[in-house]
Amino acid sequence: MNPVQAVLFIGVVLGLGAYLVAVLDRVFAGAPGGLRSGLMWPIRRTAFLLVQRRSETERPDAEAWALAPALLAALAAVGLTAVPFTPSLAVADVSAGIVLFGAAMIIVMVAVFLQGWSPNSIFPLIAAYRFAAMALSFGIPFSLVVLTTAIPAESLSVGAVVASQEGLWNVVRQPLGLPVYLVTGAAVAFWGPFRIPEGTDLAGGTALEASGPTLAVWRIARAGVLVTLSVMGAAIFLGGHLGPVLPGWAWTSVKSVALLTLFVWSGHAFARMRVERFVWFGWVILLPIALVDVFASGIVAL
Amino acid sequence: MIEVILLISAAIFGVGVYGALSQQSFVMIMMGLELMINATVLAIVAFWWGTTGGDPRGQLLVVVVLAVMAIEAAMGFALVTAVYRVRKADITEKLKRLRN
Amino acid sequence: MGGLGGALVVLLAAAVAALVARWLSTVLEPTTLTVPERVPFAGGVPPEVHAWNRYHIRYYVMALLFLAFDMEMVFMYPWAVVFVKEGIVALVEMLMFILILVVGMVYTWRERGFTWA
Amino acid sequence: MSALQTFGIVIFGVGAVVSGWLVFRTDSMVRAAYWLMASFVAVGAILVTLDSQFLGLILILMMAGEMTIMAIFMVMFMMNPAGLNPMVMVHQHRTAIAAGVGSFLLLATVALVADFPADPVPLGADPTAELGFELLGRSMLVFESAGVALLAVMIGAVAVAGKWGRFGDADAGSVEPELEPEEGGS
Repeated sequence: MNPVQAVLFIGVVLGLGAYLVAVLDRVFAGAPGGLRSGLMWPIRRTAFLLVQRRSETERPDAEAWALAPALLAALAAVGLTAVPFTPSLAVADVSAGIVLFGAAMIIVMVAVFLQGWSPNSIFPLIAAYRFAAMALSFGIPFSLVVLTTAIPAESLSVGAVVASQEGLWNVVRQPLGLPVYLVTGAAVAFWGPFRIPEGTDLAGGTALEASGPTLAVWRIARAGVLVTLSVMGAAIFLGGHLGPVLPGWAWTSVKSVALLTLFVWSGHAFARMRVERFVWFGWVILLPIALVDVFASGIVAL
Repeated sequence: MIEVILLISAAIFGVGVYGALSQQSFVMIMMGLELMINATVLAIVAFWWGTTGGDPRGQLLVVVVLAVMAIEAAMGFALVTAVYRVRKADITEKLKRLRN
Repeated sequence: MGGLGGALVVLLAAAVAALVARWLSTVLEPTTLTVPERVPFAGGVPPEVHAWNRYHIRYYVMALLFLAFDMEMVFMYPWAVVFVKEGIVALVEMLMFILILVVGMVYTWRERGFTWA
Repeated sequence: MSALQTFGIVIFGVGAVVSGWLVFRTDSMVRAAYWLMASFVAVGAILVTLDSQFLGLILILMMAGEMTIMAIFMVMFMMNPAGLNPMVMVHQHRTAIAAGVGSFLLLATVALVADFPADPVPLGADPTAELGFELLGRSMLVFESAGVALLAVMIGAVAVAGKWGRFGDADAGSVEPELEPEEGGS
């Protein structure tokens, strides 16, 4: 795949995915107008944000503020490059694809921290400190469950991980993996019960002072992170493009949309968690579960 | 090619030495140390890539250096916190006297 | 380099696209905000000081633990690749390594490291 | 080594040096931490170019967490973490510059003068798997000692930095230093 095709492909996947996230979010929220108004909602919202007057704070860290949404979008895009959509359709199915994805998802912490730090406003700043606490708690369990899928594949390449699931998907072979992945994944995208840095108790948190096109980019990038997490989760736990009858890309899409729906639904099904409780939850609950997952999957793989 | 990489590594190391010696704030001194470790990692990988025929012990050395960096950072921050808590000092000049 | 070159191109393209969107909005509609409009939101009360101030990060003990615990990932990735070939030896060695680290985690937990200090 | 790779190494190398330099030129502590991270990311990119994809990416992965922690510790300790009032917090500046330039010249001379054996990484090798075999075989002791060292650091760091000690609060009897640095010792 040449670079231009790669950029267009990733852009289209992220764009469609972000649109879907917005529609699903609207529908699950039970907004008036049902599905029809839901389908128009992302377009209206983006159009509104594009013409909205931009606000600025007093003496912000302007460069970092401009960089943060761009960084988040870039991370969502680069995480997606590691995933093969069909056996041959991947931008960068490299030999250390899982590490590439893990690094992209951990650096989300930097993007969110900068977004909260740079407006020089107190609520976004507290949100940034909160997200740092969250990210330091979910980082290790998240990386561990993703890494565990490499054990049966004997390779860190996502293509090899998908190929190793021929016959039996990892969701069966590593039953603890997918639940932990979903929980920590929602936390990576600070979505659902882990909407801690953008909670209403902080009047919007990291996105509080953002407005106009910047806010649009930030929201789309955040939905993009969710899309990347879904596609990756489908590839490493649900067998990616493997499946009968339908072509590979169709299976990838179906599985990814299923995970995406689960992620978005969690935002309306669970109450938001407090951050100090999340720190305890991450270290004392998620980390041991992830470690048990590693060794149990190892014994199964032997 | 390896000469170019070693030159880059030497430049990073020089900046790190400057930072570690010139800064007053404890955390900034640690940043200088981390830059020196950064240069070390680059040099080790350059040697591993160019002169050892891919001996895995070269990579092992990088991993050990990374562990040393983590240890340095964790212990450094812990000591800075303890010093700050007891003496309310965050720069080296306030610690002329180490005994109470 | 191969595939990672493609990843780098995608990374740069996404970042540049987002930055261009922002730059276009400032060029197409330059706004000059008055001073009261630039005051950051603080729940209705005008803030008296800059938000950037010394701040007690109350989870710092956990952050120190993360620094040391995160190193385990570096060892674990190569371990996962060779696990099936090495078999039981790999399992026992990594179990030992992890159990050593888990002692540190439990110690921090008992020292109330995961609470707000 | 293709021309593109050489180009990449030079670009990322210059990036690593310049961002490393900017760490000490910026007033904002958060920017300093993230400039340092940029330096590490550039070095990680060079590592990827040098056939060690895994080490390069893991360096980048590790540094994201470490530098954020550095930034938040900066915020805890500095009166002015954002550098709103520019300030120079340096001592022995000339000595430091001389030492920095000196160590660069020394290392650069070694790099240019010494004659390194040319024995490149064989094509088609899988360095990650080789590292794994090394860790579990010959160098098992290194691996397990690293575990013990990390455990010691965890316990040490928590014991030293924790707020609650076994013998009362950690800041009991703490002393404010004089406003002016003292002359001499006691």
